[in-house]
Amino acid sequence: MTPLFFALAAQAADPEVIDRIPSGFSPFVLPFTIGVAFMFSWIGVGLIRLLAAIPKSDRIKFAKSLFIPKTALKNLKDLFCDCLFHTKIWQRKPLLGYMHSAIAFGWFMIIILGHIEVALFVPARLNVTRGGLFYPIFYRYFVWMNPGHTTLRGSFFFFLMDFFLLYILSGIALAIFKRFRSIVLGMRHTTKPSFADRVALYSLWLIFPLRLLAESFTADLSGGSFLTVPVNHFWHLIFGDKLWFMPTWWAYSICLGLFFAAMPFSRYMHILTEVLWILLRNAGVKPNHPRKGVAEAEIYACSSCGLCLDACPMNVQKKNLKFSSVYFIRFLRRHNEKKINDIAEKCLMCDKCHALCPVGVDAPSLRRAQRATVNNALPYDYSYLSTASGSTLAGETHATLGTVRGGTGASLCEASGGAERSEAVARPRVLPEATNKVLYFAGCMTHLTPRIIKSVEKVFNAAGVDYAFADRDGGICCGRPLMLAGKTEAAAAVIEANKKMIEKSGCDTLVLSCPICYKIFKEEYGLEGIKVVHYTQFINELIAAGKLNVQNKGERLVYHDPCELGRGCGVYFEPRAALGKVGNLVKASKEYDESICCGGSLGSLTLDTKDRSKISEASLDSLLANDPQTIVTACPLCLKTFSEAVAKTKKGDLNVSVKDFAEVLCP
Amino acid sequence: MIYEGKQKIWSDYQKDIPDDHYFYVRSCIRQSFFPASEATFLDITRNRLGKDIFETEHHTTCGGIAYHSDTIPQETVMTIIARQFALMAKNGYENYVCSCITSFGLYCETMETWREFPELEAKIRENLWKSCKLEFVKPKFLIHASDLIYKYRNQIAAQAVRKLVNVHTGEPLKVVEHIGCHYSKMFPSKGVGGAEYPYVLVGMIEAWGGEIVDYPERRHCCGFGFRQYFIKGNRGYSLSNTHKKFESMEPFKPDLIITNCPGCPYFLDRWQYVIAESTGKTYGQDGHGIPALTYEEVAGLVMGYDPWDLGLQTHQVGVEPLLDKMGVEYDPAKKYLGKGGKDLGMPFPCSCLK
Amino acid sequence: MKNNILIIGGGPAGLEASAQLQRMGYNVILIEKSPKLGGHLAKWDRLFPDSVPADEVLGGLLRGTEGVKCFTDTDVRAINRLDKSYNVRLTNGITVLSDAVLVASGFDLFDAVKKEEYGYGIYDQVMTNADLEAYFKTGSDRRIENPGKIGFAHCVGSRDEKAGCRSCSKVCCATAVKQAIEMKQAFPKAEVYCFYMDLRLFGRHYEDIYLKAQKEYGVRFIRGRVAEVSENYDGTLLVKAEDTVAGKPLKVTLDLLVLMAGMRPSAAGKVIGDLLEMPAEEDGYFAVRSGIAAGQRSPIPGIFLAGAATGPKTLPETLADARAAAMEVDRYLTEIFPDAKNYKQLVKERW
Amino acid sequence: MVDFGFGLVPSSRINLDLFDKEKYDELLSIEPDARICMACGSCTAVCTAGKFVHTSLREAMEDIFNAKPDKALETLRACQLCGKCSMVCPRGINTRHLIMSITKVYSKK
Repeated sequence: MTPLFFALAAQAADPEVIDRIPSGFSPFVLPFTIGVAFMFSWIGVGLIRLLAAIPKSDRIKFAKSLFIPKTALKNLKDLFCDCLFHTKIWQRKPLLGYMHSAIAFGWFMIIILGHIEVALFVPARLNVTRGGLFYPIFYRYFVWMNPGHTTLRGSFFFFLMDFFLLYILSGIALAIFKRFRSIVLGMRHTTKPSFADRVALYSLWLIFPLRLLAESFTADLSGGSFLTVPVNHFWHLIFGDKLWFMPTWWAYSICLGLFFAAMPFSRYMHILTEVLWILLRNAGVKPNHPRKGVAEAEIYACSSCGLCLDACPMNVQKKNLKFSSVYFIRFLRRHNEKKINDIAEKCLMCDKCHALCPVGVDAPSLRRAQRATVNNALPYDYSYLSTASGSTLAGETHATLGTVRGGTGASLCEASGGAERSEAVARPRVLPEATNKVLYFAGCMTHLTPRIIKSVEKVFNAAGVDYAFADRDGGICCGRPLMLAGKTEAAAAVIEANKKMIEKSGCDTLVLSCPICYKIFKEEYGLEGIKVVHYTQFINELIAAGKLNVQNKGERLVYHDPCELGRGCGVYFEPRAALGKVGNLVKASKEYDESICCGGSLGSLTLDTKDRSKISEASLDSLLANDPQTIVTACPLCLKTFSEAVAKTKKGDLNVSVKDFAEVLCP
Repeated sequence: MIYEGKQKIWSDYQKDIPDDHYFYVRSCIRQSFFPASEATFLDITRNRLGKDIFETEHHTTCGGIAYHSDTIPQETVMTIIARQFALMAKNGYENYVCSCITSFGLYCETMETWREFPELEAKIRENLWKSCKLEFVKPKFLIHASDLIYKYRNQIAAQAVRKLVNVHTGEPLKVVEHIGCHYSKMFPSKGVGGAEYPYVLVGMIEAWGGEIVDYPERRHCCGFGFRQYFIKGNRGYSLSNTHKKFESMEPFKPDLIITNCPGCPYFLDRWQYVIAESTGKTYGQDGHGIPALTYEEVAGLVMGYDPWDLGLQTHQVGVEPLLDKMGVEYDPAKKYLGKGGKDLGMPFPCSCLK
Repeated sequence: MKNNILIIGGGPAGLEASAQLQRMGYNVILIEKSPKLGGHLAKWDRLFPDSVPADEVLGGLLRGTEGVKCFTDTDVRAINRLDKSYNVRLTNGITVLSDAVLVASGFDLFDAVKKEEYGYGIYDQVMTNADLEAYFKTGSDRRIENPGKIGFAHCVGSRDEKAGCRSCSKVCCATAVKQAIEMKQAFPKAEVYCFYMDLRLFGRHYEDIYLKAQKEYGVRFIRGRVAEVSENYDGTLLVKAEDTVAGKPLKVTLDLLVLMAGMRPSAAGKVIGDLLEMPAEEDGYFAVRSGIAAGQRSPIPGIFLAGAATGPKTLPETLADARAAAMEVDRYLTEIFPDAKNYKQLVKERW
Repeated sequence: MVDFGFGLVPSSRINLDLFDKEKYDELLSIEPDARICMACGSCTAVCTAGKFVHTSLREAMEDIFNAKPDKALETLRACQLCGKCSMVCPRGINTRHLIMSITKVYSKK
């Protein structure tokens, strides 16, 4: 502590506070001390293990990051916002945010203030050998307020301590209430606590009422404020002079001890691991295994708060709640290989749990890493990619771009042998060198929704875009589905093949109509000098540049954010901006990063059709909240899924059409 | 296996076989494969049964091998056949007996084709006239030589000196019957007992005291298949066919195979040697093979002919274990002596097949 | 007095038609050549697609025929056409003067012995769909002793020109799927194969049982007709077919092979047809006035047809056909028959 | 042994008696949909990899049933897991998982 406090303490001739128990020790502190010592040793060992497990380069990166001012500042901000104030929860569920911050911030403040008090009034006790570990916690027990020597400074701390205790108690009250009526706090689903969770939870519930009890018993001796003093008087009224304060301090210590002893095995571990995770995350260190190394910090950072339960699109069926991220992480902690795998395979990878996680745990990535441990080694053989397409792709693409005007864009993905060649390639027309070399890649799925292709081409033609159609007759998969399945190496092979084709095409802009393709092209392909855009962005630009004329027909449109486009790539604005120009955009009940997966996601490996359609129904319900005439989406999978969901829906009077973004925008 | 069920089918497939006066035509390949079979047939029918069997040195091949090898057109084959019929009529016969199954099938096919397309018959008539100045009359009865032995199976049994019985145990011999594909598979009604459960050889086995073995691949081709055998590149298929049959009959432990086709005994016999020499596998007892005999040879055996007179030494698979089981006396030293004690020469010894 | 109607055949079609006509107040005489009413239905255990007990359905049909004069063990000896009516002499000595005759002679099951290559009646472990139903009813059959592998050969005597049956028998696919499921229920560890050419499962809920057979019972459907059956040394069956989807010949060893014998025109019905000089089509089933518009009227005035006498039908189709025939009989007897003066003209116009 | 210049030809016939029920049950335990393919061929028709090389889930399923799992594995090696087949499967089979499950179960020796 700062010398100022020592100075202040030394100046006082008559001490404000007198060491009531000269030894500075009482046996009741043992439960707490043992508990907390256990917890710290556990964490210490864990930390060393973890740091040893991550690659050296990551360790260095981590160490360096702590001294980079910008990162350090962000660390500080994140620690305060995420760990103490829980701002992310505040933003979504204020009452829940209040609850979390009351407990976290309140407790934090009580600990800090306790230490300040000790530092101010009995500084010697901060020394570990003289009880520094427990003394600040049980400060009120050990000291005696020197009557007649109280100062405003002392009362100020009494007030603060009581204030924060009340603050915490209000949080605890909410927490107890939430356990029984979570919906009031905005949570439809709560996690099922494990045994250690229960021990820690009930200890936690008891800690602060017991502290109030203990401190109120001693309030007339060691001081108190607006809360503890009146309660003290109340006790005296009931029990007279005889207050049994030893048992209450024992109980308080036992609860604390239990809590800390159970902590490493419970969700409350996050209180400390979250700090490490934030530091690691901000250092830019990424997990490459679902459980080991950095992932360990990540999974222990999970607070099991259960917000991901409400986020998970699978929550429409109670039986599927068990596949939520919180349980995934719980089983990762428990090394339950079978369940880890089941959950990892089931997830739709919509990323909503990640987007909504107060701690920023990226559970979908951990799932992907888990899938990779199983699937990456599965055999594959893509030798045909080089022999069947490579040379042909390279050869023809060059000739195609800039020689074929929009609308007759030729395919670049030709199988060897001329039989399948499209006519456009067979009779190239020489046109002046195009200034804007646009390559359109539809992707596998878009070929099952030809209206997207037709509309995109119509838009391109109307806007006079010079473009080549990379996969008119079908191409190679973008690799994202393989990636999602955990077949990382195989994904690299198809990426390589596609990359070659695109680089040789000489394009400067690559337009994708499938968000799945878009995400991987943008993130993994490393296409230098080529602008990778989603067609929603591209078309929005065309409108903004005045190349595409659109008319507002006043139709009530609702826009569905495809997972891979919205949460996956952060594209929320452009599609809405464009749609706003052709219709009257109404809100869905859940949108932007809260949008519900359509259920058709390629992310899930095991979810069956029935379960998927339940999700589709829920997602559809959200979209229909404001009675739109048309549902617009910008993903072939969403389009197909919603089209089928609307066709299958049992709502008799449902009169809504499902359209693709380009379909709505095309003149 | 429900025997009554089979009897019912057999009763559905009976054919008329005339009592006497037969015009006999030989098989091209049997005379070199198993030369004594046809001689034995003629001896039994003429001398033991006292039937009138006529043959003429003017008859030729029926053209079947060339036809099934796609080397001559159907009209040519039909004209050759028409000439045979003309020879029969010229010599005053109307019951046509052929020794060969390929021929029998082809005669049936030709007669049926003529029945369906009379204009073709007229054309062949013209062809024959143009080429040979002959006129033919279609036979009244077209029968295979095995039909005849089948018809007289009980008379043969009456004259038999031994049965198809293991003399050491008193148990009937287990006999596999193999019918040439073209005997009844093309026209089930033309064969005794039909195509699925042919009776022609079964009847003989039953009459002569043997026990019939009904193994799963009994309907399968012996492996001849014409083109499968003639072209060396295809010969593996021929071998595999035969192999399949032996694998299938192996669990039944047959003592003997009786056949009624020129190719079948040949392939069932010779391929046992090839299988043994190339894979080491044998199907008889103690490294022996299963003897594959013609029905005439078996008839000769039960009637007491000398095995070497029956030409059993021309089989690749040694017949000695069978002869021992049946109690046939034979002189091993005379095995490779031909007519008049002429030394035929010993075949090269096999390494696997005893 | 109400008209006499003679119904020939006491199977589902005859029973349903007699019940309907009885309800309309006609005097119905039903004859059945066998000792028991119910036809094939009486020999069946459960019915596709919902596994309703056959007895339940038959019981319902029989209850409906109360009051109908039923003669079992009775056949037709002679039929004379009078002016408008028919004078029918029965084998029990009774003579009926009938104003309309409804022929509901049904079908015969294809005699599986005729498909020699399947070895029915020769191999111990080959049975027919009817044998299997009998097993389900009685619980015993010497061929069934905890079979490990069971095959169902569809189209035995159906879609087989060489066996003289070109047409599809309509009910066998669904029956095979039903029986396959029932065998799996009885022997859960058994592996069950269905050899089909096309799965002609066209009716309501039929696809459901097909899916159920695959999904819940793991029945393997192999597209290819069983072509050859033989018996192994141990009495099991060696079955050969082509898996036409894989394009490869296939063999499998089975403990039991069930032949789905199809429907053939009834032999007893043919005798009736000959007596009436009623024409049959090439397939052997009776011809009707119009396959679409008048499927229950024979070409001869006053002679009606119902059920499988005019071609393979499922049970619901047969019952519907019988009701339709009853309506037709009623229409004839009220609109055409009574008008003695214009009878011939009316028949010309409306028959 | 004598070399005759020809020998037994390996049979191309499917022998259902060789069907490995244990492995198949293992496959079913992780992907029950393996049972419900009705061989319509939609998956093969839309296959992305199928444009370049012979590959077919329908055929692979047949191969599994027909006791030729190695052929199934071979057929599926070209799969890019793009998921088009799952979009078109009329029975709603989770084709991607089926493909991975087959690979997983049958590549274990």
